Amino acid sequence: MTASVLVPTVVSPEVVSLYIPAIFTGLLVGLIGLLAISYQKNDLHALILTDIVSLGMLILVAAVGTDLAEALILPGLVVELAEILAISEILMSREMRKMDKTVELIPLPLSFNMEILDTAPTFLAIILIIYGAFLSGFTGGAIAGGGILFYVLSKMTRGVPSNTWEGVAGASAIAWCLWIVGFLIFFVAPSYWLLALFLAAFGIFIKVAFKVGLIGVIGREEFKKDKE
Amino acid sequence: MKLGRIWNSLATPKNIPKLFSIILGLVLLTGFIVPLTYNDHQLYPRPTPQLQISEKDPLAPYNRGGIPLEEPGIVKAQYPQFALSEGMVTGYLSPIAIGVSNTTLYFGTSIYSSPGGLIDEILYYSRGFDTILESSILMMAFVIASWVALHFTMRRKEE
Amino acid sequence: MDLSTLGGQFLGTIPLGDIVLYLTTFNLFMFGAALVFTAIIAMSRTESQVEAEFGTLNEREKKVSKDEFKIRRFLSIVCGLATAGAMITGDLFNFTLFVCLIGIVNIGIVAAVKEVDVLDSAFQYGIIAMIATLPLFGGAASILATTGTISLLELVNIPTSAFMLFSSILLFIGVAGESGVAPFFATKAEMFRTAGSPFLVIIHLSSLLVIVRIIEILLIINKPFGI
Amino acid sequence: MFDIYVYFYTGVLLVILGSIATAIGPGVKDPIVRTLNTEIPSVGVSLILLTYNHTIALLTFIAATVIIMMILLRAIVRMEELGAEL
Amino acid sequence: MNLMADILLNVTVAFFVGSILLGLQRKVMARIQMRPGPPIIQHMLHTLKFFIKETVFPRTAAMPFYVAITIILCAIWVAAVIIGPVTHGPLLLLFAIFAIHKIVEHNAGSSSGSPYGKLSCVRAVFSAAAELPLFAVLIIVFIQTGTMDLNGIIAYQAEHGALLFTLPLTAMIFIVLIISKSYYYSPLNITLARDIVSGFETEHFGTLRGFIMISEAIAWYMLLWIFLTVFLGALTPIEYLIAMVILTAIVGLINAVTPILNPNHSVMTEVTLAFIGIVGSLLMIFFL
Amino acid sequence: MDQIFYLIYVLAFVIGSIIGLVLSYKKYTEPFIRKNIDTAALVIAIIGWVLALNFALIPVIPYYISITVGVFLIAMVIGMRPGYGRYETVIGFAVAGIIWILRMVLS
Amino acid sequence: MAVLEFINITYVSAAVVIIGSVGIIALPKPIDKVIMFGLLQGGFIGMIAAARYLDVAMAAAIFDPISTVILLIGITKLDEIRKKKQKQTQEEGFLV
Repeated sequence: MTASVLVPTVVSPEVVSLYIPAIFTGLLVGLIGLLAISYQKNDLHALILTDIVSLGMLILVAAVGTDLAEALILPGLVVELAEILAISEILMSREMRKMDKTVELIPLPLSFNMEILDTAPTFLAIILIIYGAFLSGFTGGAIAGGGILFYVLSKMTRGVPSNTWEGVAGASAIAWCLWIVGFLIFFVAPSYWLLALFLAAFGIFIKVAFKVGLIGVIGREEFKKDKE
Repeated sequence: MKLGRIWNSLATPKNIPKLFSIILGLVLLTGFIVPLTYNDHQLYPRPTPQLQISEKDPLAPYNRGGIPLEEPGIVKAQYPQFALSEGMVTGYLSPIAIGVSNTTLYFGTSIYSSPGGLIDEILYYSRGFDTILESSILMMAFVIASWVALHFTMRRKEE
Repeated sequence: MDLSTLGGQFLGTIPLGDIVLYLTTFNLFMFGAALVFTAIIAMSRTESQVEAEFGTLNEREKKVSKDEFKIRRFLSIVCGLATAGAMITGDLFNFTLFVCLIGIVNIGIVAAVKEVDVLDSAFQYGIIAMIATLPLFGGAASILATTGTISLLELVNIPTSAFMLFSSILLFIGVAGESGVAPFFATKAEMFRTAGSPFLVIIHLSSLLVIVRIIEILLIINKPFGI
Repeated sequence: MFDIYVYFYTGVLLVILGSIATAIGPGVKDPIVRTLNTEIPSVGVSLILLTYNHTIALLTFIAATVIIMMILLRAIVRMEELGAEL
Repeated sequence: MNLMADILLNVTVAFFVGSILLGLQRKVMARIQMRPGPPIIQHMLHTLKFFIKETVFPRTAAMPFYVAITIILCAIWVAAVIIGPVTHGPLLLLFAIFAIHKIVEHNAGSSSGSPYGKLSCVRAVFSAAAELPLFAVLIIVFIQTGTMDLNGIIAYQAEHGALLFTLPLTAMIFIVLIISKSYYYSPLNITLARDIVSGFETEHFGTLRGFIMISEAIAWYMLLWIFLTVFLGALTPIEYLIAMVILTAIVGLINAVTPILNPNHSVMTEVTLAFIGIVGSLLMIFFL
Repeated sequence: MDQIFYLIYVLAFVIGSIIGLVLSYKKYTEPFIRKNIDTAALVIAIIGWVLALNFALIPVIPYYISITVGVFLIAMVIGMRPGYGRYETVIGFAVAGIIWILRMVLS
Repeated sequence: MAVLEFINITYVSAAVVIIGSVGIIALPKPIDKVIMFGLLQGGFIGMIAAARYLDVAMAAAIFDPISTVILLIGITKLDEIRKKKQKQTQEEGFLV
């Protein structure tokens, strides 16, 4: 396999020829999303529509078509996910304050008889976690996290004690610190790059997987607060 | 005083996202007129799409050469002088990954997203600081969401 | 053009692989200012608002509860550090990520309060911040596409094209949305009516410093025509 | 090599069609319909990522879409439960 | 001359001249309103007086911050003097200092817990939306002259004539900025408008207030100094003094005869003016 | 070196105003109602303005000292109690100005 | 011949994707939309497989049922809530 197949000196002409249509698509999608936001009257709809706008952003970044661009898509994805998470939470909190139903509100429990909810979760979750662990990094974290999320969403007994919650969140914070250590090793002691690589890859993996898994707990709407 | 009323309505929070999206939309519209230029001398270029997979490369589409732990792969970083073991991560494959690559032709993505590989090099080494930030963005968003959820929005069983 | 035309004396770089942080007098000053504020915030307690009640002689004291105080202080410190980082980073994409971090943390700082109006403006600000990721990352990516680099130290030497101008305008709108400045400040001003001044100041600090910095970056990308 | 263009233009078609559908499609007054419609452009974006061979990003994107969908659905269900009039 | 001595000298001059100018402004306004008005040195006397008054701290204040903010305020304006008259550093730094000044204004208001301070704080945020674009006219100066360095700008003006005549719109915007930063009854300065008592200064007493007033004086001096240096080029100290007196008198005149705008309208007026000024100046640069 | 002199002038102005203020409060106990001219203040003002504007007339004394003294005396009159010292200042300035113009014309 | 050339996995999957998306847009009821969503996903997986990235196709295939189930949970819950609300309003109507 020749070096030019491995890494060319210039970006291939196909990608260059796709650049303009891709950018136009991105701009168009962004434009449609923005127009929709500008005439919607409902905050929840605005939240959903911002999703479209950020898809436009992903296209704009992807259109560059290099490995660097791919590395830059991941932050974009993560930012989108993170902001939707935080903002939807704020929206709910605002509405609950407005309604003044903070305590009385009892969400409907999950009560269905779906066959798939009895058999599938364990199986799918195990596959996804193993596959995610093999992938490691952000990708693996997201995939394994998706598995955990699904499992938690459909299987967990009612009510999660807050200590468990804090424990899992703490573990993921520690994993994040591992990643910082890995990052520093890369520059302080370049000869140990392999160690740094593994620290970084699995630090991020554990962190993202746990966080995403906890989103599943949020999805259950139930939460048992410990006595303080 | 019409101007005054317009100014007042601009100070209402609910109208601001709409205003922002209209302004941004107008700017995006100009994007259709501006002549687009693409510089094909990019950092970290990649081969033509589907080229590696067509050549039956088990590591497609991320094969960038190099021998694990011995020879660095080929990368075109911005500042090679600041990355001493440049290309080593790109060339690295974990033992499991080597095993997988010997069995099948179509698992290149998994192989290269397991520890080692080009994207890992960019994400963790040459642009590692970005990854710190993006993971902290996720973490902060999660901290916010979980705090709000735990304190306000989720149902609490007071037992 | 040279970086020192804008920011004064060039004091050195901090290389972290492809991301190179650099220091000029200007960057160093703002970096220091952000850090000083962060340090003071880390050790301050919050004020309490005392307001007279309507119709009676009583007064009402609005305080920041302990739980709320802890999380808000944590987020403010993160915000301060992110601002400090955004001041000295020499990489466009890194900068946009810092700005995103600032945006999300700013929303978080006010998300912990109980006033509906404040939450509402936090939400609207959040929507803007989300929309703003399009021009922010999109602008940075277009600059990458048209110049082949996103390091500011390299961009300084590349002549401006029309597309670069367009991308940098996108970038500016992105930063404006993400940090919530003029004329979108209105959403933000509402957020300041709540108690907890040390945390609120960091919101304001971050957006103003980021705006000053983005102006520097715009001038780096678009070499003005006088030169 | 013709394959690339099929992926790309199918992706572009889906993205544009889907985003128009999300913006003004039939029945989008109902938030759940709107959320379901956002799935179309996200598949379109996946195809565009596939065109450029951004496969790792594609993997992450597939996982992230599911998570985002869950978050949005939760918000929608919750709002409905509250009977919130926004 | 020794750098430290130079700094000390310039800071002292800035303080004295600044506070006399502020006194002059009050005097001018008083005369227009047919009052005798306070002596010219009243502002300085106030400042000195506050240093011998008892310093008390509100029970509700956010503690280290409440004190630190005054020191920061002083520090940034001393830094401004160092960057401006002493070393002739980059303009962008002055811009940064101005941004931090807005933050300090904000926080001085909110850290006391007083509702008046809080209002002033919210207004500081609000007005930052308008005043920063005004200050951004310095960017136009950069586009015209190609340098951010004050020495470079002075040299440019020595060669091409004063910028006041090449960029009149920009200078006009800067004067709007000066008005919006002026202290007594300015139509645009909403943070210190009298409907909220003394704005962000309301709850700072004794020594702390003294520091704030010192900074105010230096800030006023620096604002005028920047205007004169950027738009007129190198002047001798006596010319600076005369020009500053004239500018202060004009500002006093304007303040005395205009009503105070409500916050929204003030901000939008400034934004509109900034927009006109910036776009107009850019058009003038590129098409004339 | 220039700036030190200007600092000295400013200081002289400040101190002069304070002294003028204090003295005038001692001298006039009521607010400004009388419109007659105070001779002592008039003399001080004239001397001050002449010294400050026409320092070149007295080559014996270094210019900065004469200006300092002049500014000090001017400030004493300007800084008087609100309302007082206005006419004196104007007259002093007029006299000094006339002398200055004459000097310019004659030389 | 020309028609047969188009019958390969890429084109067929592309057609399925487009049919699925049109279905999602056109069908009004959420449950129908979910079914069409399955079609969309199927076509999408087919396209990935045509590009010979089997691992990606595998992951997409695993996430397919997950997203369907999440959608179903959401829709049924929403349905329940809406029914309950309707009942409530009716009851209130009776009271009035």
